[in-house]
Amino acid sequence: MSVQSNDQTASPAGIRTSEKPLGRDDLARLVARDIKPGSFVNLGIGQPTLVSNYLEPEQDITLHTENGMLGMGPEATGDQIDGDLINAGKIPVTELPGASYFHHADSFAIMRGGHLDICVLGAFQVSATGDLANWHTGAPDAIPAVGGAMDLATGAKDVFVMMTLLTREGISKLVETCSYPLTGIGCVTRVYTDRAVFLTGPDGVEVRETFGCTLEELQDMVPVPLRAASAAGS
Amino acid sequence: MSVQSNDQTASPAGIRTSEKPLGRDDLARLVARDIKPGSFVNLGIGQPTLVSNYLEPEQDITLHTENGMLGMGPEATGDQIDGDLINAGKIPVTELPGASYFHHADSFAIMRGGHLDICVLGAFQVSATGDLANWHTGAPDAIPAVGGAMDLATGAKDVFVMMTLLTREGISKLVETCSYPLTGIGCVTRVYTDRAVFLTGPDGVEVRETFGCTLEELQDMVPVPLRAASAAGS
Amino acid sequence: MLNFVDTVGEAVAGIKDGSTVMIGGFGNAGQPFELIDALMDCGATGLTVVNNNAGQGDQGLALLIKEGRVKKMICSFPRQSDSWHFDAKFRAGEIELELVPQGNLAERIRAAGAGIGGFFTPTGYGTMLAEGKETRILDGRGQVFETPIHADVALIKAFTADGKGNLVYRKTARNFGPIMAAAAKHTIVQVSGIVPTGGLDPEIIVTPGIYVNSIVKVA
Amino acid sequence: MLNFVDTVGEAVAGIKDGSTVMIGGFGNAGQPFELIDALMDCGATGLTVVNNNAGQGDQGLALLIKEGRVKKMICSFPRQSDSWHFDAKFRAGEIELELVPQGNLAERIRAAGAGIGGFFTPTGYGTMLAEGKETRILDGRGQVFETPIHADVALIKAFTADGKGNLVYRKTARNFGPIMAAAAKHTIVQVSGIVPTGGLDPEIIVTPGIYVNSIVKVA
Repeated sequence: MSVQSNDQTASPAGIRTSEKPLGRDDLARLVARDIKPGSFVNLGIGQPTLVSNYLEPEQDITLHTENGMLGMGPEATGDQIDGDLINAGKIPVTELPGASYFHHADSFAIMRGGHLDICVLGAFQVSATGDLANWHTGAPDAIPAVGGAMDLATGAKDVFVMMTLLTREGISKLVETCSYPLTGIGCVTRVYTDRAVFLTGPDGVEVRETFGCTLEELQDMVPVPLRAASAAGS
Repeated sequence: MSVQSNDQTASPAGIRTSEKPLGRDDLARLVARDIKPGSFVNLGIGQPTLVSNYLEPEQDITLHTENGMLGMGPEATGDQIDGDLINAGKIPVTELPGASYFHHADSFAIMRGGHLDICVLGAFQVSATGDLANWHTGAPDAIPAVGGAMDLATGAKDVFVMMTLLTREGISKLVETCSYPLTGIGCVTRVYTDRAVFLTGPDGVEVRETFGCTLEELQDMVPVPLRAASAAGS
Repeated sequence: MLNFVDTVGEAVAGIKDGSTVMIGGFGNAGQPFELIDALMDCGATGLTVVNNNAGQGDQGLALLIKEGRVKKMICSFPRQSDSWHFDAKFRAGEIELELVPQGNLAERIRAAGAGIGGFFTPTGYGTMLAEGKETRILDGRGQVFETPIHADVALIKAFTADGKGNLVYRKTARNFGPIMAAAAKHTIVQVSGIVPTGGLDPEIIVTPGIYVNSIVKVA
Repeated sequence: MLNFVDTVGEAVAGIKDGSTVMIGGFGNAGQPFELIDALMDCGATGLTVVNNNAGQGDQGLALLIKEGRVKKMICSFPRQSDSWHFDAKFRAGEIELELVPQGNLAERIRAAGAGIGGFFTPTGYGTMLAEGKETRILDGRGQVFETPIHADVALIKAFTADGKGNLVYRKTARNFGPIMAAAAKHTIVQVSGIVPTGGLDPEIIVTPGIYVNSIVKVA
């Protein structure tokens, strides 16, 4: 595969940039390369945390974790494991030089005050206008849990979603209107999936690149109108 | 003179506890003795700061200054003077063991969140129900300056006022209704003056003790109904 | 007044039935396990508990919930892989849940300590967690009105205390401790160590002693 | 992006006419005198300045005011024994004043940094500083609605920075620095010293580097 790097638009060779759908790690690598140097980033929990494996030191990215830290390092192993040093997913992590600790209100002020450049979140559904549903299936017997999802969705300057395009049943998670309970309204700016990268906003959905399919094939999978991104649109 | 100590009520010998009106230092000593051991106290600026001269170490009083410190010590002299360590009146002070520093929002959260046991403030006027006017004369050409007065008046558990009872013109500063712009409503609980100690509250004014006058003579100076404090009322 | 007590039992002895109790911690980091165990032992019931989660496994808060001592949970993330006691009580309708976005939870606790009567925040606007709440447009964004969360008691864990009750924490175990200490009428702290007054640099103190009522050292 | 610059002139070069500029300090403690002098030299005018005071003597902010570069002051305590330049401009009707109780000033600045759209506070209720403002009764107390104070630029003074822009302060010079750093779009910091990344203990950092844009060392 060839991945786009550093926020470039689709190559002249065409909107399809990979012969096959992307795997989780390739997708994480792509997101990592799209993060501008010097950014402050929160990777949520679950799949987006894979992105940290592909950040290059020269990008000088600072990772925030909602439970009170900037400058979070890789997952801790062996003797590094310290019960007082965990990430939002409650996994032991490490501390990089230049890290800082703060209490929960100060930590969420960083998120809510618009200071994070990017957060990367998983999703159940994203709407054509960037509404996000990622915290609750709405099932009557489900016990809801929201954590920091709404604060991240509402607070970060850019919200990137990472997800498979289709459910196991083959239904598109990119939708006209979310049927699941919302996390935030109009907050998602990009959606990274195994089949394509979408740019969402008030004017609808643009496709930056596709993986293993043409724009036409992609449109057949997705129930919202798609158009190829202009060079300036990415 | 004999002063009341540790929050006791008027002595059986009578409500007059001093033959003469009290001077500023005697009044400061009286306030200092009325502060319960272990209290957290803010002494504002100006006259109330005299109280700190009469706090005994065994009282274990912690002084707060609005500009970001708990555990403030006495005024700095000589080599102790450090431009980075000042009080609310911008006078160099010292730091006691167990002190702590914090930023302005955290400092005012201590005041506004109801965590200070007592603040002691000066006043232009106090009303019978404890309204306070101490920041602005209301004169048309006056440049107003409020500082932290409203936060202290509104936030502290008890607001003590220290002032002369009468203006230079002989007018009572304890009034039915404040004519000067208000600092806070119903916030003052005690008024320490050169002529008497008053307890103010929603039910009006009680006199705990008088200095150099009888209750009747005091009533002649003050335009609000006074009554002697009951033993439990202090 | 600040008290240093010898046992966690003494520390929690005054907690009454029906109290609102804030419990620090995010996951296991900063969770005052020994104080929670003491709360279990002291018998107080009908509690409203404020914590980020709703207990994990078979210990601590999970055990309090299992034993029916918690009437209501105020938290952001009750559903975890090992939150089976909460799950069971919730499905049985035996525990009330107020689900709060984590940032609103932190800010509402902070508001209680700072004397704020309520505030508007974009978090949650347009979602089911804002249903029934006042909203308005401020700075061009939809915002939701949120109110402070006060508590009778906070149980928190810090790293070191000095003789004045000043506290420092350790790494991400700091989390909710400082804001809960300020929001509760009575704050009980378990610490790993106690140093004499003056033993902590005034520049590094996170929770000033004014917010602390009882301290107990836990081995 | 964080930049380390060599001179205060470079640090303030981007400040535009009409900007809202927060300036740290309470009295002289924490006041970034060198940055204010540079702001004087750079020529920006029509400024709205947020500071606790309104200048003292003939230096710094007082000089900016004297030279007519400040259109509006947002502060809590403009009247001081040596605030003659502000006094003269104010009496001449040549400067606008928004007088804010100091705690509301601090909390409004904090709100801007924390993404709060507005809040209710008892401070000022029933006084002329609440005239025209929305009020309501919350928790049984009259409260006033206050809105965040945002700024284009903050000029602050810290003690030491590390290579990531993390800051620590010194004693009561900390005051408004941390909250102004978070409230402004662009934060410029003068420091007494710079240490390499990793040279500050992560537990003692007061302002994380995420809030800092330019750092200049002042002798």
